[in-house]
Amino acid sequence: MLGEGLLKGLAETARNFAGSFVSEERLTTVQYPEERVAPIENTRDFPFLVYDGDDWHAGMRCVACQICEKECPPKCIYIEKSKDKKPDYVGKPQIYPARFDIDISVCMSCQICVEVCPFEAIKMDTQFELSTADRFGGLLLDKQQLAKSNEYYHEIHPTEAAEVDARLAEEKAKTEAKARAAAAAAAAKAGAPAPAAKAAPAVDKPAAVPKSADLAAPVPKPSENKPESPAKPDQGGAPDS
Amino acid sequence: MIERLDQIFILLRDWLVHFLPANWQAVVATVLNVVAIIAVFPTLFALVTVMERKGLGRMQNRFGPNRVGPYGLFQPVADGIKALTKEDVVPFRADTIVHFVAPLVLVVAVFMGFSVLPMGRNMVLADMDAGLLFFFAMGASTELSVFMAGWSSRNKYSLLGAMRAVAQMISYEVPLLMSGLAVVMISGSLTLSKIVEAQNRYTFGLPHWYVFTPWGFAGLVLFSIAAMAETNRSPFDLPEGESELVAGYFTEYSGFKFALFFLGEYVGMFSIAGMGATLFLGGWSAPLAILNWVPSWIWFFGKLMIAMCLFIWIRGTMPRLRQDQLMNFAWKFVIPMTLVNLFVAALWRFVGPGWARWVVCWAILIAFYVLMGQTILRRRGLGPRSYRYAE
Amino acid sequence: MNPLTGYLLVAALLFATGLAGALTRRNAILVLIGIELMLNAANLNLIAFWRYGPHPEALTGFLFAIFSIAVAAAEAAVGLGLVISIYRHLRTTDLDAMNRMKG
Amino acid sequence: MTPVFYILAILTLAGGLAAVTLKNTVHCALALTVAFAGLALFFLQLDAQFAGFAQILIYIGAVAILVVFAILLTRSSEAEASGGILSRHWLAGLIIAAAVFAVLGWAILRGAQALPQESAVPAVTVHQIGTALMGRYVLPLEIVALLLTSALIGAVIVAMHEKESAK
Repeated sequence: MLGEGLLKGLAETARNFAGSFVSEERLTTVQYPEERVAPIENTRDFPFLVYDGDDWHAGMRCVACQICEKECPPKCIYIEKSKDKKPDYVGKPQIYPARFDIDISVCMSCQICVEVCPFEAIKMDTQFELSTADRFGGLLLDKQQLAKSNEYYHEIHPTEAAEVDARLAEEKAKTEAKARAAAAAAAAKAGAPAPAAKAAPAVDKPAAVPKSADLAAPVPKPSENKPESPAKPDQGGAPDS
Repeated sequence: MIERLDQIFILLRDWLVHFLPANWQAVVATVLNVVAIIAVFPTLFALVTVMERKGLGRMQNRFGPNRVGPYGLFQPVADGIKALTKEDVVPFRADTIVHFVAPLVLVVAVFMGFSVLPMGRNMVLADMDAGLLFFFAMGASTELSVFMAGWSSRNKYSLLGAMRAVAQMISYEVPLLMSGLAVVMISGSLTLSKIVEAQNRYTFGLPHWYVFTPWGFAGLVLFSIAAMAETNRSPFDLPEGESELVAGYFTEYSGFKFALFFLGEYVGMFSIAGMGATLFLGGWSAPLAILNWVPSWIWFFGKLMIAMCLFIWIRGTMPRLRQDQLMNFAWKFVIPMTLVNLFVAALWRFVGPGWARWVVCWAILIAFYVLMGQTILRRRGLGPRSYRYAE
Repeated sequence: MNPLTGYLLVAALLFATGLAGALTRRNAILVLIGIELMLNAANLNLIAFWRYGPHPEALTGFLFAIFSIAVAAAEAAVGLGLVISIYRHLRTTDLDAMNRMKG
Repeated sequence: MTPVFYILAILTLAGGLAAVTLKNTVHCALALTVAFAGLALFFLQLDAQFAGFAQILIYIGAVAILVVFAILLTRSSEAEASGGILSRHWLAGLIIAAAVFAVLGWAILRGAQALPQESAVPAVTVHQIGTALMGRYVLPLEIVALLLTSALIGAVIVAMHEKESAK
């Protein structure tokens, strides 16, 4: 019968109309600023910089290697290397970014910077309320605005952060073991038992580090994601020697 | 007291006017009438926009606007301020004069239609002898403004929208007029107040509205379809289909002129809904004899608002038609049905009272409806669609 | 001036304008516009004569004008249909270019 | 002669003149509607309400739209810009039109004395018009109905795509 479908459709909308008043679960939307939908764990929008510990500047994982700057498709990352060094999370002195800006009006949230970062220093944020009255300056975030603690990272992406932490801990253990082995080798050579501070051997005997790295290279690496990462801090350190 | 309330606006006007010298009174009374119309319907427009947005929201299982004012009631105020403070942009190559005149022509023509609508007992601005003809004449002249707007914008979307709008409005004006013609045949008058008076009679407390007759019911349905197409409402909103033509013929309008188009569209809906109520639903007459004490204008505006709710309900339900479906529907279904309806109305008039005419009229109408629904529409691709690749 | 004379003069002027348009323009549609103007001028005459004539209640001139409006509408529909058909055939609405009887 | 008459006369004649002289064809069509509207107001001023409303409904609502459609379908608003707007024999046409106006005007002014003066407003209701149409003028009405039907069919056939000839 002609018009039957029309009547069915009208009945459906009428049911929705009446139902939206009586049953709350019908309503698919929430009243946004007051109520919020819990974000999905894999939500991402713009990158931020992770730091460990309490001091954002001291704990920043970024070593200004500029890989993300080069890989960024829309070229929204601007990095300037520092002249001096500060110790990184394993205690090794590293260059840090004197300037690290991301223009989020340009950023397209592709996550490539996160993929390429060898130091787990840049991660994706879920913060989306970024509107500002100043569209040029206001959307160009500097490193202080970008720096977020590791705890915050755990909060927004718990699974991913746990993986990252495990990986970093493993690396750190490896580096320490390596340093200890190097220290032991040096001690054996010098004949002086030196259970020195963790960072000390790397600083005092930079020449020994590449050698130990060569020795350590054939050691099988359980971490599949970043097979190169244990070698890289050493390479970063090598040109300084 | 009740009669006072019924005539409150007339009395108020006369009281205001009696302060003036005698030779001014008639002029000022007319001006007051016009001012009342110009004040009431835009206010109603504001109310209906928020009603529409909330209603559509509820049909989609969400709240509508609820931020500005209590329950979002001041939303139209915010919308209005936004529209008025926007920059008025005229395209560089546009035909400036025609571009400027088009919205004015639309709004003027649309408001003229109200001058013959009886909005209550004795509440009609100009009770013309040929009121119905005047109303449809004014409705017809809105087409030209639509064309002017679309053509003068020098924009392909505008022009396409205007062409669609004009073709659609011309096609659906024929059934609109012809379904109204059945009422004229029965009531024997083109004067709208007389048409209302003819329906303002009661047997057993039930009204003699034309919608309760076979031809009147079919007429109302056909009139509503044609009215929806005439006012470019969904599902006949091809001329301004957002997903196809941006905003159709008023794509290149902004600020106040855009607001005028918006206003014209809604006020046109009010006028055509008021006309439908007048022709088929007894205008300002009460639905039951015992409710006659309620002021007549409440009934008129109540019927108007019910019609608007129907418009909104249908907008929330139906998807948009395709252009060929639209034209086929008009010329191969609606117009033949109105012709049959005219014939049935004539039959109703000449068979005379009795149960025989009820049976015969209903039988003819239903037979034609089923026949057309089963054969013509299905063959012309208007029936349920068969998918070749999906399913 | 006599009121009827005024209406007749306006109608005559409108008729002459329409005639001039129909005879001088090249575009077939504009020729049709000219013809419409002439018909309308005639309608004005009919209505004016009805209004000031001796027997307005007989409605002769009035109904003549109504019939004339109906006929003019039919004329416009057919005329424009012809113009569109010719345009489809010759790709022009220029009357000077329509100088052959062979299609 | 009232001021209203002069205003309407100027409106109508300006519309008519613009309709035949403007360069852009769409402007011509819009000017034509102004002339139609002026004539409708003339009819209202002549107490022919029904004829005035019919004029608006049919001319502004249908004929003007039809003209506009034809203009857009034939793209003559663009073609006009290339060549001149006047035909080869425009001078002869103008002379004929002027001559016709001269004859008409002469006749009207000559006969002005014989014309009836101001007369009472005829009280014509729509009911009377209907009775007249269905009574005395029923034959013309039927003929007009036939004419309109044949015009409808004829216009459709003329403007229809010739599918057979394309093969």
